[in-house]
Amino acid sequence: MSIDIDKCNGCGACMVACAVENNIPPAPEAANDRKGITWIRVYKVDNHRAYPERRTAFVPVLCQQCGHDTPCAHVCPQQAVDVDPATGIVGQMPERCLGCRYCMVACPYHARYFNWWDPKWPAGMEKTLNPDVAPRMRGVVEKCNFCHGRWHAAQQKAAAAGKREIDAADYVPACVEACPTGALRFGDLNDASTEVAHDAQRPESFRLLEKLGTEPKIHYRSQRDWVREIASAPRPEGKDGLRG
Amino acid sequence: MLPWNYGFDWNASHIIFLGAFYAVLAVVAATLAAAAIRSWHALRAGKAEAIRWHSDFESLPDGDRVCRHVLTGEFHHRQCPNAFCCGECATHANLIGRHPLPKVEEPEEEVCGMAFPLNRFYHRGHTWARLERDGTVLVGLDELGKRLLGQPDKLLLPRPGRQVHANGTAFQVRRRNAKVRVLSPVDGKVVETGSAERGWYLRIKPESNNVKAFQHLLRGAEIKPWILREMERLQLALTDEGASPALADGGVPVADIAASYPAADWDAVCGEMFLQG
Amino acid sequence: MTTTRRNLFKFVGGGAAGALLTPAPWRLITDAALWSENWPGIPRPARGEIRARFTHCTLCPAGCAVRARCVNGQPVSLAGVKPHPIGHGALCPWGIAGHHLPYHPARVRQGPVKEAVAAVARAIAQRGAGERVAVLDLRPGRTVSWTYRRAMAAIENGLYLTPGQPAYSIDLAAAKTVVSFGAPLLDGWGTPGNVFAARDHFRLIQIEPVETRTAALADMWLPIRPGTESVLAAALAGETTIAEAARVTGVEEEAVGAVQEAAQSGSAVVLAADPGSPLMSLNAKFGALGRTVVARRESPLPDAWKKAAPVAEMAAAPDGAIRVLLIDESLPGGYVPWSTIEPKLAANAIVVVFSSTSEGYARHAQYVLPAPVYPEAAEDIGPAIDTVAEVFRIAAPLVAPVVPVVKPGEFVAQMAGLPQGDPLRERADAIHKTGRGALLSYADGKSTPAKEVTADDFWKTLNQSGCWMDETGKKAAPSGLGRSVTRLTSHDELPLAVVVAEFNRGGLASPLMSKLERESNLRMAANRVVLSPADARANGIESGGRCLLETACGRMNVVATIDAGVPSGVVEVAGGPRMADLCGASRRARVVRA
Amino acid sequence: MGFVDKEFIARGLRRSSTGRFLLWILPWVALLVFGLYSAGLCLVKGLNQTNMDNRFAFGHWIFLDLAVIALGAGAFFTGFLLYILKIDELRAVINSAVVIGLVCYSGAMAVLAVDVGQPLRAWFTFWYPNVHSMLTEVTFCISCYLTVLLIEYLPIVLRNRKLRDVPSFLVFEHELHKLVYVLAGVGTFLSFFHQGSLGGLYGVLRGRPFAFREGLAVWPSTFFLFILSAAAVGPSFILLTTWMVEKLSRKRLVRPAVFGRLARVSGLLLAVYVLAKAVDTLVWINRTSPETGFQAWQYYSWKPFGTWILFAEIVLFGLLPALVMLTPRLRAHTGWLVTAAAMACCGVALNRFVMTVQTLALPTLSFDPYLSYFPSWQEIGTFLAVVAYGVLVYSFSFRYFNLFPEERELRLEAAAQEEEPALAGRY
Repeated sequence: MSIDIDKCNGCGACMVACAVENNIPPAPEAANDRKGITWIRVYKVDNHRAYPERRTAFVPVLCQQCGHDTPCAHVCPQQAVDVDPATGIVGQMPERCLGCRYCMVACPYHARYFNWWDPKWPAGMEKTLNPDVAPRMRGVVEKCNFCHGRWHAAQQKAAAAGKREIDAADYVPACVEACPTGALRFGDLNDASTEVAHDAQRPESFRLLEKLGTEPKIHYRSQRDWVREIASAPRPEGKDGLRG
Repeated sequence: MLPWNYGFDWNASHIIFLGAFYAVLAVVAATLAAAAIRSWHALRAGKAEAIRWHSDFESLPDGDRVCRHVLTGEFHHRQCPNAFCCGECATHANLIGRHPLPKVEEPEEEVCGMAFPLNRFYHRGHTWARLERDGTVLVGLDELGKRLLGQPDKLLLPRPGRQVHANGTAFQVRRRNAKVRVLSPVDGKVVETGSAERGWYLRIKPESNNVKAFQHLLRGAEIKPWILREMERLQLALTDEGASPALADGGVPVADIAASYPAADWDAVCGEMFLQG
Repeated sequence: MTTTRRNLFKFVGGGAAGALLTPAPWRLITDAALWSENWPGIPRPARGEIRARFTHCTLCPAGCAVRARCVNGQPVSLAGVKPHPIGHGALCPWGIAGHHLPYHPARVRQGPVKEAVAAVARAIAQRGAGERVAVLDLRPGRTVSWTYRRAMAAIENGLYLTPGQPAYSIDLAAAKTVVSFGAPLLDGWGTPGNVFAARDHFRLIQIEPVETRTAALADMWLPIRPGTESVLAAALAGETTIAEAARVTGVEEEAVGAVQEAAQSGSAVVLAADPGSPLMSLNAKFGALGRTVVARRESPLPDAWKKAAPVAEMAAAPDGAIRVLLIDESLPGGYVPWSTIEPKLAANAIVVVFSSTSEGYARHAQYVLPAPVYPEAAEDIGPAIDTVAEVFRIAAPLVAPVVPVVKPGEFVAQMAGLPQGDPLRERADAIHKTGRGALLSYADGKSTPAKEVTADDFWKTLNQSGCWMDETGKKAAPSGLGRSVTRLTSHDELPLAVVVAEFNRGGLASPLMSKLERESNLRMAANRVVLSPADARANGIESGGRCLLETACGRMNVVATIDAGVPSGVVEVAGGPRMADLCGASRRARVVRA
Repeated sequence: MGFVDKEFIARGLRRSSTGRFLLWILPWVALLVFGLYSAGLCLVKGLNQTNMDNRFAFGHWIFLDLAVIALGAGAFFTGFLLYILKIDELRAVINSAVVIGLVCYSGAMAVLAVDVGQPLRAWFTFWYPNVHSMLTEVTFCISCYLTVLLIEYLPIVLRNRKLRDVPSFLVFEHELHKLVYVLAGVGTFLSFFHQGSLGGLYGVLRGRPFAFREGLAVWPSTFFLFILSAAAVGPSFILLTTWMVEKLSRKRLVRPAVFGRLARVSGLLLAVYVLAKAVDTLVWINRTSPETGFQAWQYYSWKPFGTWILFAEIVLFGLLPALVMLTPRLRAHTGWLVTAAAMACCGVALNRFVMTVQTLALPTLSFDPYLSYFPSWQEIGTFLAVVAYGVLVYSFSFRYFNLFPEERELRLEAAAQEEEPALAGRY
């Protein structure tokens, strides 16, 4: 996936679309930005300057689908996390997860979320759940899986048509489909002909915390220098170190 | 976990990890099983009493485990290595071989105003054994034992026909809070039970009448130093119980010591004196 | 005793060991895992026949085309319609989760319908001379708006009121430069798809006191002192010197110069946060009229509808004269602060609100009647501010109303005794009769000239999978641009200038909006304000602390966020009815600890 | 009642009256009940009862588990010294050590059971183990070792005066005790591993450069550091607890020589640990961390986690107690001894705290806020339950089982002392 930060206006359509697609329940009363579930989360990032030098950018962060010794996959004590060798997508099996949250500790991108509450929908709203995705129970970890339900559907379609490869047009994650500005793009990075593969090669393209060596598969890009800075490790400013 | 479970494959890491795990399980299980089986056999073989005595003996303070040859002054300091079973003790054998105990003539021996007739064998647990004409053995509490327990509140004697083991429980006496297992001086079968009035408690048909059967018991010249030492231990036990007035060293203990130390934890005192764990 | 216990142990142990050799326990264990996968209390999504249905989103005047994925007819997710020439398949977060609204826990579920009817009838009958019956239409330009106008024409002393509706539309495609005075161009203004499609072709200059989403992505953001926009405008118009403007507004001179240059370079357009603002008259100066700013075009009407009450603005209504006020709040739109409405009401006025939320006018009305919500109601949506072509699109209902609702149009029509009928159908026929334009079908993206289909097919397509569009019409210069609006009663003694930084239409929003407002801090919740560190310190407010927002119109409990990106002397607030009532009339406030 | 109670107390051991004992356990029982209530809340209503969140996925439970398990290491290490290295003095504390180990490990397991989101699936780890995960190693080793501890605890229970009267118990205890060195061996093996893998838990977190360490084969350096520190602090904790029990029960329970020995062992290992830790820290600051793009100084620029924490961990609570325990003159004073032991324990606790809480508090993404966290009362309550449970188990064990084999003899000696010395000489 490639994300053009200069295009993202932080509308949040991707976050809502993701929640709709993956049957993520609305937040209970007590939930806040630290206990909520947002598989894809648009962070409001700024250049740490005060008005009027302040500049803001919006950075959608979702599971970075790490390709090289995937931190979460390799700490899970019971193989609830697996990396699909075919697609390179890091899958999460909530029904196998016992909720030890070790994977969340291991993930540098905070892309994993724990079900602190029983999933609850307002009366009647459960009618609007997506039949292709099973809701998760309380006490398990979940995360973005590039809309596994859609991938599965695309595969079935391909199989029905007697094809082995799925048609790229049939498989687009909800967030990408929903993005009104076209900031999000999705495709096969290994296929040089795809847009994303091309985006990944651009000079202004970067990945988050690349030096960790986890080989994330989300390629961000921005023309603004200070935005590209966010890829590197945090730089606490002086005295109280508190931020945001 | 098991080859047919999700995610299991026969690669090195699985084999090493699970191998180690199962090995550990096996060892632990085996240990438990071994212990269980061995104890089952031991019970079948009726070793319970012997085991009890041994573990009791081990938990005795060093002071209570001194060799009989320390009493006679042949050693200054020696702990009994085999739980007062002098029959198994090489040292004892050749010491006795070198100079057997001198015969003492007069039938009555008086120690601290207590009579310890010399025609009897004494067990360190304050019982005596007397060989009768008919080859049976009478077993009773020695003078100090009597005075410690005084008038028993309760007396549990084994039914005739029961097997008793040397150093095993002969009979049980309750006095105040003290529950005392009086240890048997000899192996054998109970043929008749006596009582405090009759001066003896058990008549036992010993397994053998030869010397070995009585070798571990004290006799003759050993008795006096032993009793003196026992008085010290008693003294010590009583002081430890904070019992006062302590009886003067070498003083004559009263007929019923328990009665005269109402404050003392009599169970502890008797535990000391009757060699209980 | 011990032996029997041992036997028992033996038996149990042996039994267990034996059982391990059978497949049963292993099978059992694996099944246990399966059972725990469908824990009780977790809803199982209904399965069934999946197909796409089309409608239009009525949540804002953009009226984006929507493709709904339905299971057994029940929409489970919404997406835009890619081939749509205006929408380009884009939806905003509200639109994407629109199908949740019927089930919103906060929805108005019943209301005193009979009492309302009776009360209104009585009031109309008994009203004194000169006392008016009025309908306030928050979303003018719909077919139902015409019903209201006809009804008000039919009733003596009837008044048709709106929050104000621009007589122009903006042709972004034709614009090279956009000078926006705080218009949320990239965050809810016009039709998202249309704006983003055009975005790459124009230069955006955002003039705004704080850095909103739009400012963040603008080519140029001019931080300006709140309330001094008119001065900058004057400078751009050459009425004051640039230096003077720079002094007053706090914008650097060269920046002002640059804007002027860009604006005069032709095919520029000036936008204002309030479409009716006098700032819009700048467009005349820059020769944008008829090029980028054109006259608004409504689709054709049945001739029978010509007898309709004139459109009046709330502000223009006579004071104390309205005896009966019916407010159609069924669709969120412009909001008139209650402080503006109140003086217009007669002493014993009756206010009836058709709404699905208790947040808006419901707080002030005697009668609140449950209105249908999207996608329950059959509605049409008037042209958006950035729609140049003539369009007619119907929001076909996707679900039956889940609560007993009152359709405001029917209510008013009955009250005024208008002839029965389906106005939407009548208008569709009228459009079809003109034979102009083409019918665009969403299913296949094909468009067929209207004259080639029968009236029934025309109607059917409109309801099922398409819209009518006529792009042939000539661009005309609009009239009545930048009429003067209600003066803000300014309260300068209050220290902080209020800036609405989060755009919020009011009305119901999907519970899933919690993802944006609470589960992340992407958007400002309605009860949040943002302060500069200096002002926060001055009032002893810490981040996340509860406090009171006070204006001349009242006070409100809010939660404060502290952000060095906000200039001191400014308080950022989120939109919404409550905030509009509070800050609508006066743009100055004070924030104190609760 | 009192009489019955008395019959369970080993002969010749002085224990307080039943009434006083009840008085002592009463507050702890109350605490236990409260704790169980809060744990119940977490189990029934879910972990939303805690103040943990998606960023602080591990909270003070994990920290205290790590600390408690490190302190409980005394059990395996004393066993190792006694049965494998045949340091016979330690027989005086082995029983007590076993009870402490049992308490610590079972307590930790109980808290873990509350800590996981789906306790009913805890067995998944055994059923679908991911052998590459340190947590799997931990789970396996801890549960096995807990079993071992239970078995080691069995003889202590069966030696109870009343139970001994049942011949089968008596005999079984006897036979089991003969084989206890096997269990000690297994226990040592297991403990070495899980203490290590607890360290590995953090060392392998390549996504958390603050915790990430290089190491040997599959094991990061923290693996070995945790083993060392646990082994070092175990004896200290035994020393500390024994001393406390002596103070509380106003009895002499072990000979000073035992204290000395424990301190020596502890001090020696602690010194080695401090050295290793220092080296590891240097490597981490100068190589490991920079390679991941994180400059080490930044970790310490988030208050309150300044460099002082490094100093406290390595010097104040590491080097210092080590030196004290290795200096015969200081070791001679119980005061110094106990202080040093306490400091050592604090040091290891601090290390576990840093590994758990600081690791999570520090931001990884440049736009992360630095977060702080304070446990909710349910979390605290749950842990207090473990403390209370520990005190209760230990109190009962101390009252009814013979935890300190030398106690009786020491008493007789004391009695002998107050008799005339001549007599005492004989003993």
